[in-house]
Amino acid sequence: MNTAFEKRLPIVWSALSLMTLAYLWLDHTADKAGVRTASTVVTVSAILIALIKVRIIFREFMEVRHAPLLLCRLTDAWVLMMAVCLFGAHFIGLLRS
Amino acid sequence: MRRTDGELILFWTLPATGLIWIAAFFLFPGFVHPMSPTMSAAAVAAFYRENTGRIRVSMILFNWFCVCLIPVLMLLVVQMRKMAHRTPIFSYCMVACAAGGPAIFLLANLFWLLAAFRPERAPELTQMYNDLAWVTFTIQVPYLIMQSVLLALAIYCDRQARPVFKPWVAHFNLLVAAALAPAAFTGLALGGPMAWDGLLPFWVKNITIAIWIVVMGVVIAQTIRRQRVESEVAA
Amino acid sequence: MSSRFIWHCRNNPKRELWFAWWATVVFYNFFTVSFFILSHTQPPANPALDAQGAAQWFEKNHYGILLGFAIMFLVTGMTAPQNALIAYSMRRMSITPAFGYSYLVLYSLSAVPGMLLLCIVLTVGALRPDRKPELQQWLFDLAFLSYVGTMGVFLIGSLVWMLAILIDKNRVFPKWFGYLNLCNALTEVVVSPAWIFHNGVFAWNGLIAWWIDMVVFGVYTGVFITLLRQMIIREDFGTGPLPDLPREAAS
Amino acid sequence: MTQTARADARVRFVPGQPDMWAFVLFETLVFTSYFVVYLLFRTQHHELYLRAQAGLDLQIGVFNTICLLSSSWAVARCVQASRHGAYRSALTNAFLTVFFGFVFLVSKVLEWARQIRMGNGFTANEFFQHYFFLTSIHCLHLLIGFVVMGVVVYQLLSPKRRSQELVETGATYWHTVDFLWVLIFSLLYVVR
Repeated sequence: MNTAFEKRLPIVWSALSLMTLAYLWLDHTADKAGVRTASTVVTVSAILIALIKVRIIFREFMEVRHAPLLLCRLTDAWVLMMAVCLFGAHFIGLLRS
Repeated sequence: MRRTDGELILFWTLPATGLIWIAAFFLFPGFVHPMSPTMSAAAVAAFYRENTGRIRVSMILFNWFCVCLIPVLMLLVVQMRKMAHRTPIFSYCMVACAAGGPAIFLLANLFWLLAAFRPERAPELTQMYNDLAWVTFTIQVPYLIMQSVLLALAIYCDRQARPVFKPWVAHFNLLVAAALAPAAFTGLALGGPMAWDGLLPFWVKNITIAIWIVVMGVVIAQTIRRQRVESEVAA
Repeated sequence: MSSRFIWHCRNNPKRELWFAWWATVVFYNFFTVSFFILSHTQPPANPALDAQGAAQWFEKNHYGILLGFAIMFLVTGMTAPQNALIAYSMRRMSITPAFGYSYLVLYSLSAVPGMLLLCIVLTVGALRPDRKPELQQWLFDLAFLSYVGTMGVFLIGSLVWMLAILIDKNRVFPKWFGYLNLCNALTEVVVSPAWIFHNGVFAWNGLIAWWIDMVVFGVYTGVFITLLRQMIIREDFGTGPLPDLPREAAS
Repeated sequence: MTQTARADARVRFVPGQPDMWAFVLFETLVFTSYFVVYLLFRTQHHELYLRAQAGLDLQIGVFNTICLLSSSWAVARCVQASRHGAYRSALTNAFLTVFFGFVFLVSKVLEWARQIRMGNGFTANEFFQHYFFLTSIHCLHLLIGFVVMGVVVYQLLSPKRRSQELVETGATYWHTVDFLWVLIFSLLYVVR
């Protein structure tokens, strides 16, 4: 009776889980001979993937897709705000260190 | 039907409390000639060494009975509930204030007892406990000031043909609040009339509290008696 | 202007509520002046200071502490009308009076360890700048830790208010303010590492344990003062749902 | 069926109480500020953080994340089922949500115990201060989440209650716990 909805959720879950598993690969490739090294590429992609996941959770799980435009815009603005804050903190910190 | 049983018992605890307080007040050797903030650490330590027994007994007495004013304050709250108010705000405020004064005094009481617990310790430590006790004792006014102001406001707002308390009680309470206020500033001076043994923070404050208790006691007694007569006539 | 004020004092049916509201506003103004400007206890002093540093801190802020906290001793009673007003807001809800009384008792109790103890102890510290530095540091720690480290009463108090708002059917407060109470309650948890660390972001003057918490608390306080004002305007002294804000008052 | 029609007709509606969204956005702001502090301090002592971070097991983190994602999925199914009146299915999914949440909680506690045994306690170093702070404040949200799910189950149990709004509000809260963990996970375990 509610097939249109139900089908989306497993896909969303799989996508989110795959993105989570991608972290394993990301972490593995970043090690240089088993030693952890600082890496801006890993940092930026890790935060980026997390933010994309957050946006997917907002839109699909939390049903913002069907919400009034105001809420869509607000949640998008929040994701953007988090991106600015997190990247900003990282790069400003790097500049100052 | 208004339930008044026990009202008088609570009221008569007041003179008993008063007697105990007066006894404890005179028993504590630091009150009759209030200890000066300018006493040296050695003098303070010597004071606690020499008067240990009297300090302990008087402060234990205060520890037992300093909260005894609360039932009487609650009698005041009951009277406030009878006033012609739109909301119970004033009586709530009074309840909120009632515990504050005794709680602060208890704190001071603990510091005095601590100071007397090991009088042979380093004099600087005894002096610090003594400072803590006296400052706490002297600045215990915030809730007392608020109580008086509240009572005054509540009486002014009590607009009915026969108000619970007469207007002069309100004026009197405002006066009390004003007399208590200088004690808050005792930290600013170690000597002179504003020090904790000075005219305003010690004598004026404590005598005002005593007068307030006596006057409000009489006022409560008269009010209760009047209400009892009225309810007997009605019955 | 002044005649209108006197008229309201004598005849406004909500004068008791307005008195409590104005007492709240005036109290927070005194609080800000006393803590932020005069005594420099907000933002708090550095917990990493050694005994000498603590003694110097007392010396530097000598008059600020003594004057600032003298003002606090004078006006702390004004927290009572604030707590009474909030308790009243819960009495106006469709819930048991136990909520209002719980809040009243919790917050009346909180003022002594949560604020007055700091004022008393710092006054004692400032009173004798020549006291031994070790003792000054002891007073310093007692003051700040009692102030930031008194957590449970505010935590449970906020949760009581939250629960009251969420189950209330009289629309006294919007539900989102109920959830904001939860945010405020959580800050009391966040501050707990202040009992452990002498420096860093979790110390009592740290970025997380103090600054972020203070911003949340500031937002919360601003919001509840505004909402209490709206509640008084909407009050109809009934027992059913509170009416909406009248048009002219909202503009 | 009217609800399906409502959704199909693209009539836009806010899931649950709009008030909960205020909480979600505000709490996200607060957490963002924690993250900013963490990232700023991280770059100041980069070596220390990297060395300490090596003590964490990424696989546990991945497992945690998938647990919470599954619980989010379950609670989303619960909302849809209850919207269509399938309350039995909704209840099952609500219990599944709590189950996955519980698995997360247990694995988190085991991870904490392991770290403390390895000498990486709350006071060990700056990285672990942040690690324990962020994970435990998040866990506190999870515990509150159990209470919220309790309300959801209570609503679903009796035909007299069944407020769709409350179910959706609870779900919104639960998803918040989920996405906050997604952020915390990437910042604590993966970021270099």
